[in-house]
Amino acid sequence: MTAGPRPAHRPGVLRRMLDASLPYQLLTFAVFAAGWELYAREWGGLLIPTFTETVQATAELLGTAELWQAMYVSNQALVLGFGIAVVVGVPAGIVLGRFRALERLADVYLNILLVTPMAAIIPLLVMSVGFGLASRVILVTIFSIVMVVVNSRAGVRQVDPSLIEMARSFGATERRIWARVLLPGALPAIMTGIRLGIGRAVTGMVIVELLMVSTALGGLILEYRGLFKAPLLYGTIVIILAEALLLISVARWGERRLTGWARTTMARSAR
Amino acid sequence: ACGGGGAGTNADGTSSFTVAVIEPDITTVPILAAVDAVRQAGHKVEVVELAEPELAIEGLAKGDYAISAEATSPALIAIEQDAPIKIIADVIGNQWAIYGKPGIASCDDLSGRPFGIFSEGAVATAMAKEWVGAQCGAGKKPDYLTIGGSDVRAQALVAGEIDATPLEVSDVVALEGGTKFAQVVDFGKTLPDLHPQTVYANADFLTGHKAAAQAFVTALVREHAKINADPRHLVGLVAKYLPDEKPADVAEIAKRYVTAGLFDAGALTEQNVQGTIDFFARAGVIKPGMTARDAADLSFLKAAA
Amino acid sequence: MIEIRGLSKSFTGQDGTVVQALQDVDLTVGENEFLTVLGPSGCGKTTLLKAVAGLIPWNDGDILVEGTPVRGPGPDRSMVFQNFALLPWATVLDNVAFGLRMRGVGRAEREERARDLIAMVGLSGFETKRPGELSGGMQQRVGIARALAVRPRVLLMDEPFGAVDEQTRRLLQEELLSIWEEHRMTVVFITHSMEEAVLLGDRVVLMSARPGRIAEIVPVPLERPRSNDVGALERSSRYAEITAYLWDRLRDMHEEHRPAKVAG
Amino acid sequence: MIEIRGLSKSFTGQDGTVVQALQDVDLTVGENEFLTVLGPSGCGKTTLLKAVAGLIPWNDGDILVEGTPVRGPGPDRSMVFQNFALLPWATVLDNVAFGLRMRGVGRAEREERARDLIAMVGLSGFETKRPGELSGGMQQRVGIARALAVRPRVLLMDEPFGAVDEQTRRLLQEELLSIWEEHRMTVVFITHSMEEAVLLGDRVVLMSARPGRIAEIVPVPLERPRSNDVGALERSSRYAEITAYLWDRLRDMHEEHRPAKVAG
Amino acid sequence: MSAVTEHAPALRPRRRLSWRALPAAPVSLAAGALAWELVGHLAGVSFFPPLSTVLARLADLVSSGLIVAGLADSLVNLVLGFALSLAAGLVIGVAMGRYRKVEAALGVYVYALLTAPSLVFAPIFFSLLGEGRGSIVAVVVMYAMFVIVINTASAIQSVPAHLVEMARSYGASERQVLLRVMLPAAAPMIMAGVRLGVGRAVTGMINGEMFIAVVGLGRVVTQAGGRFDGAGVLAVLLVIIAVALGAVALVQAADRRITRWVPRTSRGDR
Ligand SMILES: Nc1ncnc2c1ncn2[C@@H]1O[C@H](COP(=O)(O)OP(=O)(O)OP(=O)(O)O)[C@@H](O)[C@H]1O
Ligand SMILES: Nc1ncnc2c1ncn2[C@@H]1O[C@H](COP(=O)(O)OP(=O)(O)OP(=O)(O)O)[C@@H](O)[C@H]1O
Ligand SMILES: [Mg+2]
Ligand SMILES: [Mg+2]
Repeated sequence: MTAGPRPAHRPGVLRRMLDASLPYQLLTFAVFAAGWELYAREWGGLLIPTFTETVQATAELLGTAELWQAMYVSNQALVLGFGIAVVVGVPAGIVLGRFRALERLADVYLNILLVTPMAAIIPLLVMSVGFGLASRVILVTIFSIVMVVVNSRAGVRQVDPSLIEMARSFGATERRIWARVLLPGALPAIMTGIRLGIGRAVTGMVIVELLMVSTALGGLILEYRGLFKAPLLYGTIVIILAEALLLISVARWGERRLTGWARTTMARSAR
Repeated sequence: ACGGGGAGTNADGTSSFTVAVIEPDITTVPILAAVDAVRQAGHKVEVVELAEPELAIEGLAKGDYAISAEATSPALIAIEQDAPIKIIADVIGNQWAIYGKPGIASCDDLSGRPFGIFSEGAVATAMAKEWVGAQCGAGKKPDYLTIGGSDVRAQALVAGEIDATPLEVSDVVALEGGTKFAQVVDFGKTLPDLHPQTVYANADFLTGHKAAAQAFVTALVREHAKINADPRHLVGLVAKYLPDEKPADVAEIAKRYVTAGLFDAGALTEQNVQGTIDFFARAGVIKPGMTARDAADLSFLKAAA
Repeated sequence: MIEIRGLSKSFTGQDGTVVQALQDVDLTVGENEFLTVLGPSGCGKTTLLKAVAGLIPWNDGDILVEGTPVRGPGPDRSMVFQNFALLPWATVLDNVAFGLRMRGVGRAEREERARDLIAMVGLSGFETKRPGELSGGMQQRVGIARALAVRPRVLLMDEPFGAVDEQTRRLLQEELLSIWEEHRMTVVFITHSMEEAVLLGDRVVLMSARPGRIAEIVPVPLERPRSNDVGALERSSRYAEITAYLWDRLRDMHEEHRPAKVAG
Repeated sequence: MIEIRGLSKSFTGQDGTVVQALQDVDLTVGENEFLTVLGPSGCGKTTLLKAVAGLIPWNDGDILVEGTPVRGPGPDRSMVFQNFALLPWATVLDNVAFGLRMRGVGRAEREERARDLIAMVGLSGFETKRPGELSGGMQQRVGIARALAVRPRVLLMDEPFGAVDEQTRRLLQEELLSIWEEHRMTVVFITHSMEEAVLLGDRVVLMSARPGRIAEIVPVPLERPRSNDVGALERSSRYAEITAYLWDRLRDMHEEHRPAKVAG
Repeated sequence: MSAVTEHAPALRPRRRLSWRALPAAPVSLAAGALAWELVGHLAGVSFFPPLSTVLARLADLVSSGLIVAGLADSLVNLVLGFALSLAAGLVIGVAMGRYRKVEAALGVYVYALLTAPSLVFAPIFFSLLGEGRGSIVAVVVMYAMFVIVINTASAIQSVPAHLVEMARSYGASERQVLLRVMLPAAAPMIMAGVRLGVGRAVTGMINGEMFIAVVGLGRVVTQAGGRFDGAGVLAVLLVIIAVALGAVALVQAADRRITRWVPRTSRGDR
């Protein structure tokens, strides 16, 4: 940013292209793809496909009923588990943010939940709940709920205390304060938590299938790995990642729609 | 690198190489003992422990490891994909059997009941499905539940989550404390030609380090012979290499293995290797057409005998 | 009519130190009186107002509003907050109607009353805007409309014009005066500005800090109504006299307390 | 000495709309002059100051400081920010020494100079405190000390006393005047308060908004030094005259632009 | 929290003090331990033994030296992996926060990798780095780095613009702006990311040790699992959680030192 006269007219086409982010995304993608292709051709083993093979396999997979069946089964756990995480996690986060005493008691467990390697407790879970949908749902919930709780809690803390005081000065009940002040005020942070939570939920969905209940997408991964079908293996992974990114973008879009007001008041905050 | 298999030749003509084992259990112990014998012969051997057979195969194919031992099927798949891998000896005979809740005696009893299997491509899955296809009445089929890991399947059986599942001998013994399981079918009897767990090696290592490879196979055959002569030898080896196992269980397992004659590294022949290949081809794990010659190099076994 | 008798309030800080925010405050605000409160920063003005609003508990003393002891927030009092305290996600209309909604007033009625008040504070046409799109002065007018919408007998205002530029502030003062002259209610108005305290109040309460006490109550003998010509009022000699007096008194208090500022 | 010739600056908003913040501004600030700038919110005062400081690029026109064209920030100018812009993690000493450090002055020398300036603004004893432990007025004095520490020829001040209560503000005004009377330098001082503009300035620049232009330059014929008796000055008739004149002019501008405030 | 007049001034402070005097974490941990013990006894299943059984098993494992040897090995993996994550995470995060183009180029990938179940990349690490320490450290990095990157990037982006402008007005160079203004200003939020990162690093360490090369604590867990030793698995899990909480506490201590200047009220959750 140097001072000095600058032309007043609109930036040219080239400038605007350089300013847009798409070219950089494409550039890194190209570098990444080329690096992958070269590495796999030179040193790749049985489990490392080339980039082009993976693209082919991905396209091929998308045309199979098997994949869509697996997607359907896996996503049942995702939808239910993540739904529970939101329905339980948001109020829990608000409660913890609002009542300090409770929070001091619960804090250790949140920390434990955050650091515990879930892989180690999957057997325990499966043994107690069984191999059905239930244990997959529970695992997805455990994976994602921490993010939702922690962010909702932070969101409530960010709500201007004077707004709560204002509401009380008008005789608002605790329930009304939740519905009309805490929830809307914490919404931006809650949405961030939901976005991070989606990521974790997808991880949970795949991990439980990979380690225990080997059905659906996790089952496909295990099968392709067991049969050394590397391109299909990574094709499946690409599809899972794409789904996660898609869900996150949807959450982002919803976030923008729901929390448009935040942009006018926090013009300078992140992005 | 001189020679294949991540192996090198030392100045005094001895070799140094790496052996990969997967989550060592009782069946792996004779291999560890054989490695020690090879070390005594002056070779330098490193042992690494890996979590998945696929990783070991990958390392063998790339030449990072010289020898590994686990499930046969991934090795065959890799060989099919032109990986330089050869089967050289047996780890253990077909110890798989389907166990069920008391009262389950045949395939028909399992119709519509939860039946635990490992993922597609695994040998136990293939055996179980073949058995179901052959034995079950028309339209009768168990409700397959895919569960990773034989230990978890065993737990699930105890907890009543599933009605039957294929298990290894060691898991059965470890769980038999309270409940007795009913053996529905013993694959060791129905499929004696199938060798689900074998020792395999990098092909370049085999040509470049004949002496070391021979020393290993010979030592393994000898260890198996000692165990068959006296099961307590296995108990001693387990105490040495896996100090955490319960000695009582180990003694029981050893007895059963020896009774069934499962420890016999030299049991591999052209015929039963071909039989094993054909089994996996039937199960759709590999394509038909592979021969025992492509997959195995039994010359070391012959020399050891 | 507000009666405050022997009010004391202390805060225990996070480090365990105790701050005596108010000590033995006695004060009676007459029916429909416009009372202004001046005092150095941290002397307990906000604390006093919140106690009257029923928003904070206190240690000792009594507060009666229209003869009834204060036990919590009530529909007879409403407050205009120093920092506006508008809901950033709600429209102007919803913000003004907020107090009514909290009291369970139905949608149609509350929107009608809100629209009336929006018109009264001169914001017609801005009903669907959000606070982020308004200037500071407009935001404060929304806060005032919200407080008036519930038709309180007592209006409590905490430095309502503190964050507003001088021109806007003048407009708002004139508007507040004419609203009060028309609707009459009891007002307690906190400010940092002597000029404002004199311009608006029937009496000016001067508070001193550490512990917060009432130092003096200065009557303002300027005639009403004052809203028509504030400029002329400001040039009158009586106005200048009172302002100068307040200035001296405050400067004394300020000097006394200057070293203590480190702590705040 | 600052010469601004034909300065224009527009901003392109995120939605693509173009705001003309400054249009064709011509202004010369004399050597060691104290110039104050008044104008409605959003008229481009901050933009003008930042352009002189070399912090933002502009579209058209020239700015010369002591005859040299401005191409970026330089050691001849320093700025006092409206919101203080202190580093919250650094002590008072480090904050005051910040500008010197950026210029590569060695530790011993910069601490010595910083201590001198801390003494000058009356903050001795607070060297190791952090901004969070200071009152608003003290924070702003740190900002002023930091700006003076680099011994600038030109001091640019953007509403430096906006966030400070009236008593403190008066003290700071007196201090600034005596510093300027002693050390003499060119000062451009932005404010919202007419009283302040008149009290401090040799001339008052009135700006109008949308687009930002200079509406009028009003000379202030009050004698110097003014720091000894600010109170007497305020009671003088000349002071009242100028203030009243500015008040009228600003009210006109304000009325004109009232609808446009929605956009800001 | 209702506004009730209190005529007994002395009462309230004392009550509040006694509340504070109770250390929250130990109290709730004790409650959790009790619940575990009860549920364990009531359930009476081998895979969920009561706490006392688990503790007894833990004592066994410790006295046999297994835990200590495994722990030492694991900690080396953890420290190496976390140090790498921290360094790379800070550099990438700062670059992404400061330069829009870097963010455009890398943003999608960082989010994708944050989401990805890192275990599925095990074969890649294995192929690149072999079965040794390298792969496990890579898994740790995979788990820990991206949280740090994302937090650092948004911390840098939300540094108040006026501080940067102030520094620039005193002629600060890009490097000086970064070192003297942006990093300190972003420190609290960066540290929040580091705190999440260290927790994830512990998870990564265990998963790497369980699913690539079987070493360290991961090996102890795997073997206990293979023996149907539920108490053993939980005992090792307790050790892992203790390690993780210890690591988090260390980071928090560092955090408190680094961000001492942040006023207490805005310190948020700590
Ligand atoms: N929640 C609180 N916890 C602890 N101390 C408090 C609290 N609220 C106020 N205080 C202290 O009580 C005293 C009075 O505060 P109060 O907010 O009433 O002052 P004020 O007169 O409104 O000041 P200002 O003019 O700056 O708004 C101050 O010393 C303040 O530090
Ligand atoms: N970074 C920016 N992007 C877009 N528009 C801007 C930017 N900075 C300022 N403007 C616009 O330029 C105009 C002048 O702004 P400036 O900050 O100079 O006003 P000001 O006179 O300092 O106002 P105030 O008295 O409120 O500080 C305003 O309309 C503002 O909206
Ligand atoms: Mg106050
Ligand atoms: Mg400005």
